[in-house]
Amino acid sequence: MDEFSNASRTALHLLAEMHPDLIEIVLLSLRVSLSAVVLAALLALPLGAFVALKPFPGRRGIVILMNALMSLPPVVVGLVIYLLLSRTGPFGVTGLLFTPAAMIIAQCVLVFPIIAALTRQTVFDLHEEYDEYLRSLGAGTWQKITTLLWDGRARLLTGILAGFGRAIAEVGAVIIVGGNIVHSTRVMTTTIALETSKGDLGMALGLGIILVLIAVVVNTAVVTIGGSASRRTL
Amino acid sequence: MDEFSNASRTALHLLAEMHPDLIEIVLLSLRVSLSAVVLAALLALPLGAFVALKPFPGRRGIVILMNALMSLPPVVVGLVIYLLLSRTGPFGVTGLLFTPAAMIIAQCVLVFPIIAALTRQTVFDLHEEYDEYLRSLGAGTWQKITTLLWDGRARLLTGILAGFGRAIAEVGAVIIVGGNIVHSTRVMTTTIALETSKGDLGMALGLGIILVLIAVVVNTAVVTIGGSASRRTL
Amino acid sequence: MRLQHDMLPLVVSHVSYRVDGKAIIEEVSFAINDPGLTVLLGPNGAGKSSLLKLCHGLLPPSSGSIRWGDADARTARQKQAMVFQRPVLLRRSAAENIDHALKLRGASAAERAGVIEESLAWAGLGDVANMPARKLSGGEQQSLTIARAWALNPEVLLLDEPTANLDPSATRRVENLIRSFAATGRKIIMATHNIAQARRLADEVLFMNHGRLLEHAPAERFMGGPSNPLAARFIAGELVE
Amino acid sequence: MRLQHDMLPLVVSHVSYRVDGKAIIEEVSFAINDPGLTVLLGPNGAGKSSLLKLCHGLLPPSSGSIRWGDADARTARQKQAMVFQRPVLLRRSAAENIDHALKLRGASAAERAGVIEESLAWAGLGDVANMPARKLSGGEQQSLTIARAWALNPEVLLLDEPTANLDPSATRRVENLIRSFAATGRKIIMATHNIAQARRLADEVLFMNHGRLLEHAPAERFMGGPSNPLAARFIAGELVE
Amino acid sequence: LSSPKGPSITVASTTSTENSGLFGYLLPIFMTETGINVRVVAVGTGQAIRMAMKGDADVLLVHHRASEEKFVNEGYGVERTALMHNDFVIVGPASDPAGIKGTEDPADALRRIRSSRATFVSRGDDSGTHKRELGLWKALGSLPRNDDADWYRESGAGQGATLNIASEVDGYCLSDRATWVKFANKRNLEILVQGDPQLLNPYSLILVSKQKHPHVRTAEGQQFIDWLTSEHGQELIAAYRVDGQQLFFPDALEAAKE
Ligand SMILES: Nc1ncnc2c1ncn2[C@@H]1O[C@H](COP(=O)(O)OP(=O)(O)OP(=O)(O)O)[C@@H](O)[C@H]1O
Ligand SMILES: Nc1ncnc2c1ncn2[C@@H]1O[C@H](COP(=O)(O)OP(=O)(O)OP(=O)(O)O)[C@@H](O)[C@H]1O
Ligand SMILES: [Mg+2]
Ligand SMILES: [Mg+2]
Repeated sequence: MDEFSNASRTALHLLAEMHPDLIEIVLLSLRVSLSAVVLAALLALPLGAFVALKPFPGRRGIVILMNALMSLPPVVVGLVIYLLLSRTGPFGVTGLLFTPAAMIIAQCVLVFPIIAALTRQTVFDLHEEYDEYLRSLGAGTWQKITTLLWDGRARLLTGILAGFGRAIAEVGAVIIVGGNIVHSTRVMTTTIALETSKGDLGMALGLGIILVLIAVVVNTAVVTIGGSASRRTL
Repeated sequence: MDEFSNASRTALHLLAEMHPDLIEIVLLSLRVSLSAVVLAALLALPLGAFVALKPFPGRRGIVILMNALMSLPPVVVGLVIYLLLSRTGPFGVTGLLFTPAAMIIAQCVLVFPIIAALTRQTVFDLHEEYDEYLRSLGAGTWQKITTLLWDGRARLLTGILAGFGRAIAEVGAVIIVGGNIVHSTRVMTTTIALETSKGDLGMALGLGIILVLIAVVVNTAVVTIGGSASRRTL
Repeated sequence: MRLQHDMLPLVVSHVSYRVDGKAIIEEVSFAINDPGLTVLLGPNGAGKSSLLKLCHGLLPPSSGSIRWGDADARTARQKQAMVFQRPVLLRRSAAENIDHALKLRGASAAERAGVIEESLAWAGLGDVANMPARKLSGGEQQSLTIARAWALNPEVLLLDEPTANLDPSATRRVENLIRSFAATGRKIIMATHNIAQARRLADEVLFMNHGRLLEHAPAERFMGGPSNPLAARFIAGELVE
Repeated sequence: MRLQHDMLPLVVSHVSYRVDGKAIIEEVSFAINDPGLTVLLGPNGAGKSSLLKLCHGLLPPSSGSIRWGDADARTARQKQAMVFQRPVLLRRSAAENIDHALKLRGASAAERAGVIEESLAWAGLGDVANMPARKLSGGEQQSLTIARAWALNPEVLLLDEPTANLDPSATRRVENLIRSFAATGRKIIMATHNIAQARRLADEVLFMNHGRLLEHAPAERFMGGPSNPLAARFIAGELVE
Repeated sequence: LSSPKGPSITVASTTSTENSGLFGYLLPIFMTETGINVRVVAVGTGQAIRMAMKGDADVLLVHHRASEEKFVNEGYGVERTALMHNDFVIVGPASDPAGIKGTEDPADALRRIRSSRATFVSRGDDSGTHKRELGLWKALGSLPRNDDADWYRESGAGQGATLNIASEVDGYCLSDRATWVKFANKRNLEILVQGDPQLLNPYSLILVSKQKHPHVRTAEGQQFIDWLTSEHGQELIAAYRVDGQQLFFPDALEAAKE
């Protein structure tokens, strides 16, 4: 079991040392995953809300599909995006493969169904309560969506944080579309996978500890800012 | 782009052929992930509800931690469980390493924070509404938890399905603690990773399509059963 | 005063509303030609709230039709406001609740500020303008929903038990509102259980039971002695089955 | 009939309740020694609901103490039932709502079946026993919460505007319940805006305004002419600030 | 899903032996002949060695001599037994911008790649293959440095993933032949340099020591080693073909003679 104390020591040491390589990797991880979550949320929040409030033929199917897409395996998402961005693929000319942009796209695809499904659930409950009133006011679909998202913002946060968790912890997709190229597309999780395959479990675990610490910091920040902003008027 | 048509053809072909190896892998995937989700839900639902309804010193910290643990990287979870179950680890005598049981444990750890965090959020809202009434009845903590979980069951489903998505799509942890041993611990995602590393992208994608189809079936079943059970009395 | 009113007449013809095969409103037909206050009376579960929502275009009739002047119920809604039996308040402050409603009806920012202050003052809620609306007391919440509807300056006001949780003076205030509304030639339809209140305010009465319209009469005639025997027992406070 | 009552006297001494520095109840002291009906009167936002919740042990006083006989408010709650101003109904059928409450109070399955049927019948809700409770009409919901409290057969019943949404006959039914409850020597405390109702039923009156208790008097004396000038204006239906 | 009854052993192996299909071909035969079920966990060389050190495998199969010797010298393994070899090849785009095609000496080929600054994708994962590549660079005088990043890319991943990248960016890459032959996503890539003795890739078997880990299934493990290194086992290895190509060349009999 000395691997665990070893790992804690490695983590402490890495943190104390603040090696530029580590900082680079951490910053890239954050940049990629936060961008992916923001992008996914911008699309998934309105879409999830729309599906929640608008009855249309086939909605049940869409809901099930949205839930099912939470099971998209990262490796498959990685492969599909790899093929699309590949030189011989339809978007090859963009030259995005093996860049952080490709990683953002991949994580965005993975995170989108999670935020959309959880948003749908949350907005659905709120909509049950607000529906008649909003219709009484003659609110249009977009006005309904913004009202529901705004009033549900504190609850929607957990779904967004779940999406962030999926993104920052994910390795299968980013390693395929990013290539884990040193100084270019290497992030926390791909480094952890690499150290594991090297058999350097202490380093892998140490990096894992740092990743969780970063997640704690991000969550604390989001909950503190989001919480204090919403407590006033709930 | 013939990879995509290729992949669809592969998927169709695999489905038509129903090769015993494929069936074995699919069944193991389902067995492992469903067991992990059920186990995680049994623990996370009451815990999430407890944290939602019981104010105690440090609850804010627990909530943030629960949210942050959604960011646990699968590879790290895999490593920790590997070290614990390793022959020289504290639970080495159980002989669980490289068995489906180890994979269930790993996925359970990954899924637990997701279900717990989403349960907390859902139950918190319901509790706001029920709190005074339940206290008026003199309900004990456990009675409150069961009441809230039962009345929130339809809403809690989405969180559980998010957990299932994480479990069935996950590869980093199961490949470490399961070992991807043929006829023993090989599941859909580890097979997809293997085919990818062999460069057989068509096969990998084909398996990915099948995995998503399975997720659609599971989600449909859960939503249909759960939905019809709850619609009556909501 | 009888202004020309493009919302009237309200014509409800052969309207039924069913949920899961259960008839909640059954074959209801009536026409309202005049402005002023129409009161909906009837025992609990008679279908008063459902009928109000049908008229407001919130529920689609299972059969039959509803028209306000030349418009159907959904179109007419734009010039109406409804106060629900159970207050629906957004998770915002009292003032923001009114602001939101005004915004949705297209009022400019300048207009809104004035109207918000005025309507909160009217409802006696000036002190709690910035409180989360859902933390207000039962009566304050109900006052707020009425003030919010009033702020929209609608041509038709639909009120579902608007004074149920109000104290006597707030009740009087709402009754005054109803009177001055009616005086400008607008239309109010109100469900109430307060028979004394109906007696004080109503121009005409619709009496319902079990989803059916049993009597439609001018208030004076109805209060003097309804022709329907159930209605007679009802206003005497007896059990109606 | 005056039974010996281990819940009484209710002694409220120097109780204040503050939220975010705002005083909702301020320095309220009174004692209730006798069974029967105590009515809480006061304008909207006076603090009636808050005081009921304090007495029921649902809100912790910021200062001061509340005792029912030898017990504190939280312990006493076990033998009490409260009907909230805004109905709280579980996402279950009407019957299951009553069943759930009885289960939590430890009733056996055999007992429960009988009591559920009886209490639904009493409330006139036999037909809708298996309907989702939250789909019931406003009055049906309120009746159900009263039936649910009644089913618990409590020694003390706390009612917050219990007849606000009830039709005249249901109101009469609840008033009869209150009378027969009081007749068995149990205690009822009720907040109401219906002054006629208070006149009909109350044994004594607590009059509140702005979180303060302004008068505590036997009903006859209070209704005849309250010593507090605000109270006098209140029961005359005037604006109280 | 029940794994077959009867004794079973765990083999920690590098990925090339698994990905090439060799085990899929050998193990069913071994199973029918001995009744022993072999469970192969295929991971990176470093990870495989770590697993064996922790007693989570009975037999280790890797291809990095220095690590193997260290493993045995530290008492984790009983002894190294030579099993077979295949060889490394340098693959690259058919257009061959560095002009290495036909070069005999792999070091010379790398020098041309460096001087033309043509893209080279390195595994960068401390694996046996990666270490061999670094050895070749060292023979040229110096390892690629940070300022070589424009053409020298470290994928930090397994052989398959690295080949996927190389085929995408038209880069050069060192690969073991077995993975290469089985690799399905070749696109423009082809073998440009092969056959030099510097490119030999010997695999060996090590039985994990019972001294360190008493639970190790020495008897069955040894049986597996003996079977693979027997004449019969070696013939089977030599007979394994993919696309008509032999992937592995038996070494055990010759080594035993020495
Ligand atoms: N949690 C809270 N936060 C802030 N203010 C509160 C809170 N709860 C109640 N109040 C305020 O305290 C005052 C008293 O509320 P309470 O509900 O006790 O009044 P009430 O006498 O029952 O009124 P009503 O007749 O309208 O039901 C109100 O002005 C209300 O806005
Ligand atoms: N969505 C629904 N599903 C099933 N039944 C419903 C639904 N909505 C209303 N009902 C039933 O229809 C009847 C009429 O309801 P409605 O709310 O219109 O009555 P109401 O006259 O407003 O009664 P109250 O005086 O109690 O407010 C009630 O018995 C109610 O239970
Ligand atoms: Mg109603
Ligand atoms: Mg109140």
